[in-house]
Amino acid sequence: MDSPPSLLAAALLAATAWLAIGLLGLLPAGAAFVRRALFPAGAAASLALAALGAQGVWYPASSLVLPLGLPDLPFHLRLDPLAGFFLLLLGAVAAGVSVYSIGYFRDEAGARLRLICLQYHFFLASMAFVLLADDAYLFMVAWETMALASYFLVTTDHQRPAIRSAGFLYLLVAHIGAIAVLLCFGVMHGGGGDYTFDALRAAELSPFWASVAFLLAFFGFGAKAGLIPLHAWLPEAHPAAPSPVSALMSGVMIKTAIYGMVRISYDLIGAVRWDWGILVLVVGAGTTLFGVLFALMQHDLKRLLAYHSVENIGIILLGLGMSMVFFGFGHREAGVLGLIAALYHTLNHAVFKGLLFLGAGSILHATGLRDLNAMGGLIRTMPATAFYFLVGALAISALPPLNGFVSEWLTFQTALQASLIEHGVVRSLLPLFAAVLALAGALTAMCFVKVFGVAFLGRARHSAEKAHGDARLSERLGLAWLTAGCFFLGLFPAAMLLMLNRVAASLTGSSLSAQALESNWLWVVPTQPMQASYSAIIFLLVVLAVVLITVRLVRVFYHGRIRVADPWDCGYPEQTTRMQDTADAFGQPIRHVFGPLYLMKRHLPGPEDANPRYSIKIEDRHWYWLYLPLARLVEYTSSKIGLLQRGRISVYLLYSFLTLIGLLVFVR
Amino acid sequence: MTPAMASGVALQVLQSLLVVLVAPLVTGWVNICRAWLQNRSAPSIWLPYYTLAKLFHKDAVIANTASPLFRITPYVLFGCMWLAAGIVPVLVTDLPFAPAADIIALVGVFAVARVFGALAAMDTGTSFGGLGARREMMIGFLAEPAMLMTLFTAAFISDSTQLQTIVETLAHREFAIYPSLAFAAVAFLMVLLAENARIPVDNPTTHLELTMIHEAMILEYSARHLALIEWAVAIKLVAYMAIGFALFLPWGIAPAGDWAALPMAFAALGAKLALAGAGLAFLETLLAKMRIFLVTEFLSTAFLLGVLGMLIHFLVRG
Amino acid sequence: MEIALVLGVPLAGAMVLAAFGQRSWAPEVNALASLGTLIAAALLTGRVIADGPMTALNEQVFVDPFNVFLVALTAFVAFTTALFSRPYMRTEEHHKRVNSARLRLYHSMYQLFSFTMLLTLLSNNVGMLWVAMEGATLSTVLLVSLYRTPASLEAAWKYFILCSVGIAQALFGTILLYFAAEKVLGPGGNALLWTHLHEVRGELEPTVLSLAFVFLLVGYGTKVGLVPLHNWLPDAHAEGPTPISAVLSGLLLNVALYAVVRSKVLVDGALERNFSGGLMMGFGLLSVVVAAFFLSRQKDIKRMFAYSSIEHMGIMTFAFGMGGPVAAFAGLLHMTVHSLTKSAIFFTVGHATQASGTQDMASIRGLIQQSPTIGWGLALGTLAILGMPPFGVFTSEFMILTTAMRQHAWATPFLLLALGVAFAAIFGKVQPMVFGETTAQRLTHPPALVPVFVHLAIVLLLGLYIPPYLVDWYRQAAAFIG
Amino acid sequence: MALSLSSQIVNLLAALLLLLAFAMLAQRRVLTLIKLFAWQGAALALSTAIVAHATGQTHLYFSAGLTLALKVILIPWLLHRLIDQLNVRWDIEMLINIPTTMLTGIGVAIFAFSLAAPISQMASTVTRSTLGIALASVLLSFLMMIVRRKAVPQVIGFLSMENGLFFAATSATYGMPLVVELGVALDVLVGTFIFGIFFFHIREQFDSLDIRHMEKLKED
Repeated sequence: MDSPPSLLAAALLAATAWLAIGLLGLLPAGAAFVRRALFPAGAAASLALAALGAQGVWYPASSLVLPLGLPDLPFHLRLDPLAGFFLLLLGAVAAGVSVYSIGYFRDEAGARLRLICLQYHFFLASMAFVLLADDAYLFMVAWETMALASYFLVTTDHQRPAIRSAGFLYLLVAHIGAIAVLLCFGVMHGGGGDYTFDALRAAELSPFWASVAFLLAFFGFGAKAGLIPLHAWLPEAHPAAPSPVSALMSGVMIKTAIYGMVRISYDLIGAVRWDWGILVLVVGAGTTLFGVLFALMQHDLKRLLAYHSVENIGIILLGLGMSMVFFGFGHREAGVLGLIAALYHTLNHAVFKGLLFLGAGSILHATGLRDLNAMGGLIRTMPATAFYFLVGALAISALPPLNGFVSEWLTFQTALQASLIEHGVVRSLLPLFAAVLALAGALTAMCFVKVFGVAFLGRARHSAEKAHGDARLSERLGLAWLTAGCFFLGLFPAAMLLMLNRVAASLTGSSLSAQALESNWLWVVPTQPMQASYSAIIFLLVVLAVVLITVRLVRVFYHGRIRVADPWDCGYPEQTTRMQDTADAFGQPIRHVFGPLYLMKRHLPGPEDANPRYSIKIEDRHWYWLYLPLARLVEYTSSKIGLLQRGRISVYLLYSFLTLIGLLVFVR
Repeated sequence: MTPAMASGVALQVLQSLLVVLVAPLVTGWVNICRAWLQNRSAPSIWLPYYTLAKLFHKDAVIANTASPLFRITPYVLFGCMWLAAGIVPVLVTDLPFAPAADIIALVGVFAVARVFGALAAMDTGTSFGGLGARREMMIGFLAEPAMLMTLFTAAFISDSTQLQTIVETLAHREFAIYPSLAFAAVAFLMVLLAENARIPVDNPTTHLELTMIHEAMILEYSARHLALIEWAVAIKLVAYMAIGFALFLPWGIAPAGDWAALPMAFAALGAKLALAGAGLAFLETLLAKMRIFLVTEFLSTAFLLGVLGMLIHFLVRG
Repeated sequence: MEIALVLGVPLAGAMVLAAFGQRSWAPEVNALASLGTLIAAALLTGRVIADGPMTALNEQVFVDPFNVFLVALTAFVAFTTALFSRPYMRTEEHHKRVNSARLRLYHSMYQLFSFTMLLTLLSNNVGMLWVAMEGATLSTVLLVSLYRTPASLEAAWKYFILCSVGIAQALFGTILLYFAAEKVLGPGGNALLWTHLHEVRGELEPTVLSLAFVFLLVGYGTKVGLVPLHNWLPDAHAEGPTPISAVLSGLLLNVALYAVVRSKVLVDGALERNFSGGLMMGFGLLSVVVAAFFLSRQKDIKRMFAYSSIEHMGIMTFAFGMGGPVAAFAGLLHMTVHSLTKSAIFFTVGHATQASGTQDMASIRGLIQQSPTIGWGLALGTLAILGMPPFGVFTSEFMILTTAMRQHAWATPFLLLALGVAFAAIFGKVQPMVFGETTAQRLTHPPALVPVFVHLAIVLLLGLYIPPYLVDWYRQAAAFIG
Repeated sequence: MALSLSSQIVNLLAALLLLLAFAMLAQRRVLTLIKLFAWQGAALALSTAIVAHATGQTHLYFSAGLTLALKVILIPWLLHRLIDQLNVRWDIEMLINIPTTMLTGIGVAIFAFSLAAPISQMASTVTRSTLGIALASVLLSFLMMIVRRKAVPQVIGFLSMENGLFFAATSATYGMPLVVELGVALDVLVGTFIFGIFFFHIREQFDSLDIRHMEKLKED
C-alpha cells in the first residue's frame, strides 16, 4: 500500500501525462499516429487516474505545493475523498471516450485531428486540475482553461455560423459564471490570510456573507451546469462539438460545477443553511421539468440528449437541496443520505449520458444523421450500437435494475425522511419535490421510448438506408465499457454507497446509520432495513429466472412454428414509412398538456397540398424575457455613452477644461 | 436454512403461483359481472383460460419488419408482472423476496413493462403501433407519478417503503380514519383504471382505432406472444387490486410465519377479489369512455389527489 | 555608461535614419538600432540588479528598479515592433500607401520616439521629464498622419492639440511643484531633481502639492488616455500605421502612467489622506466602465483595441491608486503583460488588415483558413487580453480584483461588470474574424509572427510562473511606489 | 525700494498680460490676433527681464531673450508668412458669441484668483501676487482654444497658453532651471513648425482650415 502523498503525486503525473499527450499531438506526425498512439495513451492515463481517485477516497486527504503560480500564492494541490470520487468519475468516463475516439476520428484530416487531440487532452487535464486545485488561483486557472479548451473543441466545425454563435454564447456564459465564482472566492476570503482553500475554510463568515458567497457560487457554477435560466448555451454548445467531446462535456464537465457547489458549500463555507437548500430545490425542480419537457420536443438527437443533461443536473440538485435542508435542520444522517444520492446520480449520469452521446456519435458516423425524423430501423443495420444505446436509454429512464434507478431511488428515500423535519412548511414541501422527480422520471421514460423507437425500431425512413455498417471495434469497446459501468453501478450499489458515505463523512463529519453501513454487498439499506431496502442482484436474478421459466414452459407446451409476413396494414394497401410516428408526433400529447410552456411556430399543410409537410418549431421563452433584453440593455447604454464622442475637438477640449476646473474646485 | 426461512420461501412460491394462476379467473369474473350488469348472457368464467390455451396452439405470425425485441417483449412483460405478483403481499406478509424491491421498485417494474411494451409496439413500424405506444406513454407519464404519490402517502403513514411493513402497520393497529388515505384511495382507483386499460380511459373490448390504446399496441401480436401478453394483463389487474387491498383494506393478510391464519387469508382474498371485480364491472358499466385528451386531465387529477393526500398527511399531523 | 548607450543608440539611429531612412535596408538598420538599445537596456538592468539604484550626468538621469524595469520593457517591445514593422512597412510601400520620403520620416521618427520615451523614463529632472514627454508627442504626431488621408490628418490634429494642451497643464503642475520644492531645497536645479524631491517629500507644502497633482494628473492623464481626457486615443490608434499603434498602446501609455505614478509618490509623501489615490481610482474606474461600453459599438478593429487599451490603463490606474504592495505589484505586472499582449495583438491585427485590405471588422473573415498563425495569434491574443487564464493578464487582474474586494468592495461590481461587457464585445467581434470562410488573400511579404508568439509565450509564462528575480524586482519597485 | 518699484512694474505688466489675454479672447481678426500675441510675448519678455534685473537671476536674462526671440519675433513672423501663403485672412467665427465668452472668461479669471490666493500668501518672491494672473491667462487661453473654430487661432491660443505658463514660471519661482527652459522653448519651436506643416496638409486635404471639417472620426 502506498502512502497518500505519492497517490496525489501519481494523480498529478497522470494529469500532466494528458498535457504531454496533447503537446505530442502537435508533432507533425500522421493522423494514424495520433489515433493509434495518443488516444490509447490518453485512455491509459484515464484509467490510471480513475484507479488513483478510487484509492484517494479511502485515504486521508493529502496535499502538495508546486513551485508555480503567484509569488505569494503557489499552486496548491489536494487529493481528498471528494476530489478522489470526482477523479474516478472523470477517469472512468474519459477512458471509454478516449478508446471510442480512436475509431470515431478515423476520417479526420491530420492537421485537424492534431489540433483536436491537443484541445481534447488539455480539456481533460484542466478538468483534473479543477478537481485537484486547493487554492483559488489554480482553481480559476484550471476552470477557465477548461472552458477555453472545450470552447475550441465546440467550434471545431467553425465554418457553420450556428456553431460559431453557439461557441460564443457558451464561452460568454462560462466567463460570466467564472467572474461570479471569482467574486465568491473574494467574499469568502473576507480580508486576512491568502487564497488557499485552507485559509478560506478558516475564514469566519457572518451568516449574511456566507449566504452571499453561496449565492455567487450557485450562480457561477449554475452557469456552467446549465441551470435555468442560465441553460441557454447548453443545448447549443453540447451538440455542436464532436460526439466524444459532447460526451465529455455532458458527462463530466458540467459535473465539475456540481463538484464546485459541493466543495464550496459543504467544505469551504461549512455551515450549510436550510434556506439555501430550498433555493437549490426550487431551481433544481424547475431545471428538471424544463429540461425533460424541452427534450421531449427535440428531434435532433444530440440536442435532445443535451436537454436531458439539463434535466439530470436538476435531479442532482434535488438530492443536493434536500441534503442541505436536512443538514440545515440538523438531521445529519438524512443530510448525508441526500448528499450521497446527489453524488451517486452525478456518477450515474456521467456514465449513461456519456454512453448515449457516444451512441449518437456512432449513428451520426454511420448514417450522417442527427435528425430523428430521418432515421428508423437502425437496429437492423447496427445491432450492437442499438443494444448499447438501449441499455443507456433504460438507465437514464431510471428503470430497475440499472444504475439510474438506484440514485433516483436514493433521492426518493431522502425525500421520505421528510417526517423528521419540525418546520411544518418545509416538511410538506419535500414530498412535492419527490413528486417532481417522479414526474420527470416518467417523462424521461417517454422521451427515450420515442428516441429508441423512432431511431432504431420501425422501418427506415428515407435517407437512413445509406447506413454503412455498425460501429467500429474501438467505438464498440468504448460503448461496452460505459455499458458495463451502467450495469455495475446498477447491480452493486452497496459498494458505491460505502464509498460515497466515506466521501460525505470526510466532508460533513457525519455518516449514515450503523444499520445502513453494516448491510452487506447484496443489500442497499439507506436507513434501516425496516424502512427501505433494495437489492438489484436478487431483483435481476428473479426477473431472469421468471422470464427463463416462462420461456421454458412455453417451449414445453408449444410446437414453436413461426410464420413471417408483412405487418397488418389495417386494410389500407399502401403503407409508407412516412406513416410511422415521427419524433414530433410522439411529443404531441406533451405539447397538448404543457402547451403554454412552449413558444410554438407550427406549419400545418393545407387540405389540397400535393406534398403535405407538417413542421413545428419550438422556442425557448427565456430568450425573449432574459437574454435579448440584456443584450438590448447593453446596446442602449453603449449608444448613450457613445454620445460622449461626437468628433468635435472643441467639445473634447471642453471636457478637459471642465475636468480640470472640476478637480480644482474639488481640491479647494 | 432455518424453518422460518423455509416456510417463507414456500409461502413466497405459493403466493406467486397462486396469483399467476388465479389472474385469468378474475378477468373472467369481471367479464361475467359486466355481462350481468348489461343484461347480456354471461360467458363462462373459464373463458380466459380457453382463449389462452387456444392462442398457445396457434402458429405465431411475426411481421417481417420486426426485430428480436418484438419477440422478447412478451416474456419480459410476463416476467415483470409475475415479479410484481411476488412482491405484493396478497396472502402473507413475510415474503423473503419482498425486501429486494420496495414500492418504488414495484412502480419501476411496471415502468419496465410499459417501456418494453411501447418499444415493441413501435418495432413493426406500422402507424397503429406508434399511435398506441404514444398514447400508452402519455398515460404512463401521469399515472406512474400518481401511483408513486399514493404509495408515498402510505409510506409516510407507516414510515417505510416496504409493502410488508406498510401492511403490518396499517393492519395491526387500532382502526383510524386517515383523510390522506382517502385521497390516496381515490387517486389509486383512477390510476388502476388507467393502467389496466379499463373504461373510462380505454376499452379492452374494442378495436376502434380512434380510441384504442392498449389494443393498438399489441395489434401485431399473435398466438403465444399474444397469449403471454393477455395473461400478463390479467396478472397486472390482480397485482393492482392486491396493492389496493394492501394499502386500503389490509385486513386478513396472514402475519409472519402463521400458517394457521392462511385459510382465513385465502377466504379474505377471495372475498376481496370478488368484490373488487364486481365493483370494477359496475364502474365500467356506469362510466363512458372519455375522449383521449380528457384522459390527461383525468390522470392529472389523480396525480393531484395523490399529492394532496401526501400534503394532508403532514398538515393534519403538523 | 549603459545609460549613455541606452539614450545614445536610438538618438544615433534617429540621425542615421534621418539621412538614409528611405534606403531599402533602412528597416534592418531600424531593427538593429532597436536591438542595440535592447542590449544596452539589458546591460543597464543587469547593472541595476547588481548594485542598486544610481544617478548619472550630474544627477540629471537616474535609475531605480521602477524605471529600469520599464526601460527594459520599452526597449524590448520597441525591438519586436521594429521587427514587425519590417514586413509591414514593406507591404505598405508595395501597396503604394507610403512613399520613400515618408518611410524616411517614419524610420527616423521611430527611433526618436523610443529615444524620447527612454529619456522620459530615465530623467531625474521633473522638468526634463515634461520636455521629453512633449517630445514623444511631437515625434509621433507626424507618424499618426503618415498616410496623409483626411482621417489620419484629423486624428493627428486631435492628438496634437489635445495632448499639447493637456501636457501644458502638466507643465503648470510642474511649476507648482517647483514652487513648493524651492522653499525646501532652495532655488536652482536641485529643486526639480526627483531624487531630492523624494527625500524631502514630507516637508513640501500640502495645498500646493494637491493643486500641482491635479494639474499633473490632468496633464499626463490625457496621455494615459483616462476618460474623459481620452478622446484623442482611439483616433490616433486607428489611423496611424499599425506599428505606431502598437508602440502607442504598448509603451507611450505606460510611460505617461509612469509619470503620473511618480507624481503620486511625491504627493502621497506630502499629504496624509489618500488624496491622489482616490483621484486615480476614480479616474481608473470611470475609464474601465466607459471604455467597456464603448467597445461594444466599434466597427474598426484597431479602434476597438484602442478602447481596450483605455480599459486596461484604467485598470492599472485603479491598481496604482489603491496602492499597497500587492496592488502596486499587480499594477506593474499588468503593465508588463498588457504591453506585451496588446502589441502582439496589434502585430496580428496589422497583418490581418493588410491581408484582407480593410480595417472594417465586418469584412474580415476566416483568418485561420488563410493563415493559421495570424488567426491563432489574434484569437489567443484576444483571449489573453480579455483576462482568460492561463495568460498573465488574468494573473494581474486576479490580484487587483481580490485586493479591491478586500479594500474597496464597492468598486468590484463595476470592474466585474466592465470585464463582462468587454468580454462580450471584443470576443463577439473577434470570433467571426478568426473563424469561418475567409475573405483574406496572401500577403506580399511573409508576415513577421515570431514577435507575436514570443510575446504570447512570455505572457503565458507569467500566467503560470513568475521568475523569482522578476518577482523581487517587481517587489522592490512596488515597495518604492508604496 | 528698487524691489518694490520693479514689483510694481511686474504687477503692471501682469495686468497688461491679463488684459491682452482678454483682448485675444474677444478678437475677431486673425492678423490682430497675431499682433496681440506678439505684444503678450513682449510683455512677458519685459517682465522676465525686470525680474532678472531685480533678483539678479542671470539665467532669467536668457529666458527673457529666448522669449523675445521666439514669441515676439520668430513665431509671429512665421504665422504671418503662413497666413500669407495660405491666404486665409478671414474673420474668425466663434462657437459662442463674444459677450458670453467674455462673461465666462471673467468668471474663470475670478476663479483663478481665488484659487491662487492661498498659494500667493506663502510665496516668498516679489511677484507672488501674479501667480493668480498667470493661472487666469492660462485658463483664458484654454477657453479661447475651446471657442475658436479655425485651426490658426486655436494654435495661437495654445501658444498664448505657453506664455501664461512662462509667466507663471518667472513670477512664481524666478524661472525654472535653464535646461528646462531651453527644453520647453525647443518643444514650443518644434511644435510651431509641426503646426505649420499641419496647416499645409489640412489645407490641401480640406482646402480650408476650418476644423469643423475634421469631425469625421466619431462614435456613431
